[in-house]
Amino acid sequence: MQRIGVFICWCGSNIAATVDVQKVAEVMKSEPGVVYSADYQYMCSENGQQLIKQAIKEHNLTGIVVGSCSPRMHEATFRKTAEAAGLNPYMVEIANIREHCSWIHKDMDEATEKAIILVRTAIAKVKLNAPLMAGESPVVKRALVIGGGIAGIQAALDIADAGFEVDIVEKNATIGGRMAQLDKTFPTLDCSACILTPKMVDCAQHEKIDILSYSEVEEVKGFVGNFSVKIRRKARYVDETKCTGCKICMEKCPSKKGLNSFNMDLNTRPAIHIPFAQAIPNVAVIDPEQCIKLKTGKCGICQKFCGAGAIDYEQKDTFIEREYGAIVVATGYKPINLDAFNEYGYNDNKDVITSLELERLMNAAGPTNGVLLRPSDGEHPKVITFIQCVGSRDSSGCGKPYCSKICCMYTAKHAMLIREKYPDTEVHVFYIDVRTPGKNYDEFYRRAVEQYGVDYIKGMVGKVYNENGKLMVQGSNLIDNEQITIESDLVVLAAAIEPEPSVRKVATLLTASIDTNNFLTESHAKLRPVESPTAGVYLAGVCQGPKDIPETVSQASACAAKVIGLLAKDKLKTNPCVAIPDESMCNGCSQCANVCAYGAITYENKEFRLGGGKTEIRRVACVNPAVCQGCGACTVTCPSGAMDLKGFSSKQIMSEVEAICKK
Amino acid sequence: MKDVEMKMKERAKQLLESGEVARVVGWKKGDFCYDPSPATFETVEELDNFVYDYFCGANLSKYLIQISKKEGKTAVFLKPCDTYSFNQLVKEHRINRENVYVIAVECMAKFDIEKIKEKGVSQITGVEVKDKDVKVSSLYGETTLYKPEILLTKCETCQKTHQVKDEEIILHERPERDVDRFAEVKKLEAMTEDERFAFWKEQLSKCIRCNACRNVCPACSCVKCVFDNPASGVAAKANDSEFEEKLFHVIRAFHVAGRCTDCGECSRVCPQHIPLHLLNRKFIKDIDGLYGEFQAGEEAEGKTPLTSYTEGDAEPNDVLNGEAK
Amino acid sequence: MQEVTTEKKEFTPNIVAFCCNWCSYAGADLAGSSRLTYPANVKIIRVPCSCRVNPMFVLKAFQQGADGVILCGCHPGDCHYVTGNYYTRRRMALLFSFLNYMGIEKERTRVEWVSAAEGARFSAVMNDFVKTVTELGENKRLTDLRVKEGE
Amino acid sequence: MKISYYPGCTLRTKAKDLDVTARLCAKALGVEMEEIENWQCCGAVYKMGTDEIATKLSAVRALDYAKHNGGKLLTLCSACHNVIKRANEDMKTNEDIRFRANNYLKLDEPYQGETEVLHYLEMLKNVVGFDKIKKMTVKPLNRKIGAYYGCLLLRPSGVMAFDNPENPTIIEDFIRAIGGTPVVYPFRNECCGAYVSLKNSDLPKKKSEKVLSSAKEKGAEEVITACPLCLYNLQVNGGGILPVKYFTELLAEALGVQA
Amino acid sequence: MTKEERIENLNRLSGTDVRKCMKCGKCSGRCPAFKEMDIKPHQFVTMLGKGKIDELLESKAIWNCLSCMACVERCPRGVAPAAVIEAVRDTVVRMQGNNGIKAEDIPPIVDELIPQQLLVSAYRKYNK
Repeated sequence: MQRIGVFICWCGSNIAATVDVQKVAEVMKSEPGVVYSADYQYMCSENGQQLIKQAIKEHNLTGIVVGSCSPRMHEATFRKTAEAAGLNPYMVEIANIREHCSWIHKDMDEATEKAIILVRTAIAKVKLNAPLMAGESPVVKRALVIGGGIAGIQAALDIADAGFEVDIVEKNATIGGRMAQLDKTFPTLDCSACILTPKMVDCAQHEKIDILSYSEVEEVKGFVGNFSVKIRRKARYVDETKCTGCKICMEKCPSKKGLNSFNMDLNTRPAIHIPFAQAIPNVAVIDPEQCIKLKTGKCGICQKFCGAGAIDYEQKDTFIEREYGAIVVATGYKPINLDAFNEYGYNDNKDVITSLELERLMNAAGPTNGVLLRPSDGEHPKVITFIQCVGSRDSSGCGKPYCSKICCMYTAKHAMLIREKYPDTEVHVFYIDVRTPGKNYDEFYRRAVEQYGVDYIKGMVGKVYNENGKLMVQGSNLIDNEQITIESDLVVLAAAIEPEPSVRKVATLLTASIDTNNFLTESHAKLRPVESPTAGVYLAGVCQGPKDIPETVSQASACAAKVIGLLAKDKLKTNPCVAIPDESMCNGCSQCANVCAYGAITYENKEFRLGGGKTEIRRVACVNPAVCQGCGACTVTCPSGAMDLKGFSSKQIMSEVEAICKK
Repeated sequence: MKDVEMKMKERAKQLLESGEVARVVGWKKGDFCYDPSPATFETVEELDNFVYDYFCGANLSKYLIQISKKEGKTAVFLKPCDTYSFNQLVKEHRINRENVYVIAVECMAKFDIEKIKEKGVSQITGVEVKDKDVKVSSLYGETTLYKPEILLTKCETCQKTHQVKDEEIILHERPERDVDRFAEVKKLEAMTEDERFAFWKEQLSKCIRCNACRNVCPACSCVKCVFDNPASGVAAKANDSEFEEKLFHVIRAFHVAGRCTDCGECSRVCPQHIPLHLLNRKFIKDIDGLYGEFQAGEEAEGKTPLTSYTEGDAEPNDVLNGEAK
Repeated sequence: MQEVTTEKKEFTPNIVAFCCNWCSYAGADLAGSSRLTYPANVKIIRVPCSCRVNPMFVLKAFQQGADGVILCGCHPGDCHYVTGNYYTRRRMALLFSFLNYMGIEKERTRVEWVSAAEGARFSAVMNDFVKTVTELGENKRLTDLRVKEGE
Repeated sequence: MKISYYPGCTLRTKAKDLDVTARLCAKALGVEMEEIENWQCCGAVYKMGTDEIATKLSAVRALDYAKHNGGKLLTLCSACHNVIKRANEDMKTNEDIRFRANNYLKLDEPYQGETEVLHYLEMLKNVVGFDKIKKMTVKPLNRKIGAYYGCLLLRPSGVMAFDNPENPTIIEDFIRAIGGTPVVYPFRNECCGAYVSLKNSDLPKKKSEKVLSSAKEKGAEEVITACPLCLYNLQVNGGGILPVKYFTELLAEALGVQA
Repeated sequence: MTKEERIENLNRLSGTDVRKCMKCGKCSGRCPAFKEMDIKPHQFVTMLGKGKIDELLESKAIWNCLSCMACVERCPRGVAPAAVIEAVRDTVVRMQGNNGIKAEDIPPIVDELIPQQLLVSAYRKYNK
């Protein structure tokens, strides 16, 4: 026999001003199955909850309905209340008589009548509720970080410092990412390598961190707490355990004409190389496209000279499979391709460069040893023009519709550093808007203008062309309403940034959603900014949206906090509102598995008694409750109705429909 | 057609004698020349009653759900349209494909005895076909009928070809047919809402809820049907109201949407002559138009239109307002 | 002279709205907290995802006397369950087109995508739907007279 | 092969050279240019106003004729190409214009942008192939030649889809095919100002001189174009900095075709 | 016609949504006729947005725009300044007596070489 209790909340005057709460409570007393009905000013308050607990005990309630604010607000509160009074928390239903009633209606009679129907509907549903127990699944105490840039490094260090094992999978031969390529960092102008490389070393030396460089994620199975990941370890043709990083191979390699991608292709490197001096791991890698031995079978010089015997031309890709409890995605960014922006002459003029190329030209470890020389003739540029928003804020289809966020600040940095080091250089910056929100950011930009005399021109460049050996930068100066042409020696383009393209594959493997610009989507833009909607997957750095180093590091640490919180648990409570198949009705047709986004449904052959001593073997669906997220897609796909959803069963929803429609 | 039957019988005999198969599923003679019925033959002797003629319209694939679970291999004769249902059931793991040996047989279209009777010919004893002329002999003499007029509805627009075969028995070339199978659906679509409502009200009011359509339908093969399950909230043995007439057919059509191979068995067996295939064909037409041509049962693997999607699918409101691209 | 006045009761339709928990139900909450009104004859049923809505629920609603049924979910591509609303979109496009084929007025059924941030849209959608169904009048074609007579 | 051809007004009068050399070369390359019947002047400028229907009708008539005669329409003059290609795009994508234009024309079957508009250069590249031209070149032009694209072939690129609007290569590839050395100079896609030359001779002068001096600075000995208007403007207003010719004249020279 | 209607007409005729402009000035940065324009290409867009059409209708720039489409081609926001300029010019030309070129002006300037298309296009651009 059902014994339902009804609790109508006034929510101060929020509900009581438009809904006759006392009348609602009174009417409910005569509803079949209801043995107790009361109203109270604030049901969610300590006293209100006490009232509920008492009623549950005194009246032996088997289920309760709270007529109050949205379940999205206080469902969890009242479930805990019920549990404290010994009632299964899933025997609670909320009738939303605030957001869906009192707040949107003005007429008291109308609102009261609707509130009565809503409470009745909740009663109809709760009568069909069944006690549910949240399941448990174990947590593998190891995290995977995809991407070894500053985001991945910071997340890995924080997680490892908390005592959990972390693997960093990095597709390049070294960790470090984009930050390793930078010269100085804003707004403090400290040297990028000086603050990054110690962290790289920390990673390498941390006993809890395993760096899997030159590796990529191939396959992901499982779910939060229990991911199983297959990782491809690409052949680097050098035994990582033997190479000492002595660089003799680099000296002896006869094939030295490969473009140095670390230096943005501004100079060359040997086929066998260590990407840069502070690379971690400090181990060589052979570019198979460039290596004479791998291409023709003849050469083998590096092998001859390698004292450690680390060179192995026969090496093949290998695969490892590991289990993880949580995954951090930190795949980073790249500048966009500028083929669609030929008006700036990037492809035709060596002295039109991107900002990232300028970083290398100004870096002491770069191709010019930190002396700013223009690529065409090695001369000092006397007039340098920066162009902002190259491909950013572009909705024409050529570029990206978003603001790349970092360009205003790094351009101010570049302008300032150039004026500081070469005071005789003239620096112009074409901008649409200068965007510098952030601590000490606007002050930084103003210093460029006020202290260093950088010429900021509000306007955009229409054309860059070469005339008599000079780069003519023709653009508008909107403040003076004129068109100007600046004779420049070097033009620097602030190319828009976009997510590293490999993120698409990673997103697919993780079933993490991705937006139209290929940025990974966070679970909630404001309240859950580092979590992917896929449980157990966290987002750090530019893969989630454009951001600078301080923001990236904050986000990485936030990810780490989330991961630590997850890994600290031995078991995870799972949502008990999951799909449940009735095997006696299941056709085993696989339609439900086809629509399951989580792979929660598998099939097995089971023996069924047919009567008369006969049995038959049938293929039936099984739902893994730890994997099922409870969307219900399978329930509608099932023609026999064998699949149902706990907490939102067909019968429950139909009873709600009936309660609402019956006048 | 006789030559085909001979060949089939001969092959069935070989298969049974050699022990290659434990049974053969085909058609056996009925009380009259026009009512052969599906049957299982386990011995050579039983094959005496084997028949294959213009009245063997029944789709044998659904029987294989149970039969293919039995020990030993089963040989089955499948007409082109039957193979789609067969494939669909294999896709849904209902037929154990390894246990079945499919012999594809030619069809040449089947006759609807009701349509022959409507022409005023009764007590018929046999038919003979020459091109488009059908010589029908009956106790009262001979009449010549025009073949396209007496075909089963499902055969009128059939363009199907065998999708599965382990071997084939095909002796004649099939006549070309070029009729739009959606013509009737389009006609209904062109009507006003009121006219359509009146049309279906009249048709469905005839439904006696005998469940023949459900029982014959290869897609309607649930272990337990929702309409038999008291827990489903829609169970009913009879139509108690106009609403329930609709409910049954809407839900049935929705459940088979994307899985229905348009085998037309529902309309063939309906004792009330409700054009049930027009319900399923509406779904098929919408699916083809909105999500690209799809023929259930063409493949024995893969997803159906209702268990797949594309990001740019048409919006339901646009579909309703005829604005979907 | 005695005046005979027949009281004409204005028709107010009964509307059932199925809303997914993550977007549309939250959108309805936002409409509430922003005090954006819509008629009281709209009643919301919370489902985890729009893909939980079985055609049988829709038919049941009509049977029990609903005059209009509306499904609301996250915008395609934004589904909390990744792909749920993509299936909803196909199912309901086909189902509603089919109901219309059987002569059920196309204005009675609708699917709208409303995000958690679209309180104003939720209210506007409901106002519009109620207006449309009010103009259309009572559902007589897909209802169970027994249910109605038992009033 | 045969291809429907729209010559346009100027090619019949002031720019006969362009027309005649183009036909002879095409013939030598195995393409027969079949002049369409009853063509009318395209108007020489595409009107962008959303209510402009009448100014598009002659283009649509030509397009509809070509639709029934091979499905392709070959153009040579840049202005004609620009007007016809853009009108075709409107017929393909702009429902309003399509409806109203068809309403005027009363064709047996409404025209919906089915015809493919092909410029002579595109024909050389995609139908004949520059390789074939290279093979058939009897007198390689060992000169440094600057390609002048101007505006009309390239812009708006979304519709014209002729080449990269900022870094086009088709004429350079053509120059290579006939044995010349292409000179890439920054003003090859800048406007020469010809359209306003009736009202204002100052601006076209400045612009033309800029184009030619830019080409000269990068080493060009002559400049070629596909546009009679540009040719006129560069010759008259360009200060005689470099000789300007039609690209087809050079093609004829290379192929050894006599006019 | 009220001013509002004239503004709306201009917007419609241009087929361009001037609200998409983010005021970067790239159009004017690229314009080859910039110095001859009393109202600059970007100003056509912003001024139409602000409803300053009387000034636009008075401008000399409408006769100097080369219709080269450079502004349209490189606009990052898909705005077409040239279409706005043309819409203004058409509005002016369509008013009685405002033809930009008169028949009697032609003979004195015509020379041996002037191609037909220059005359045709001038008539189409500047005359009603």
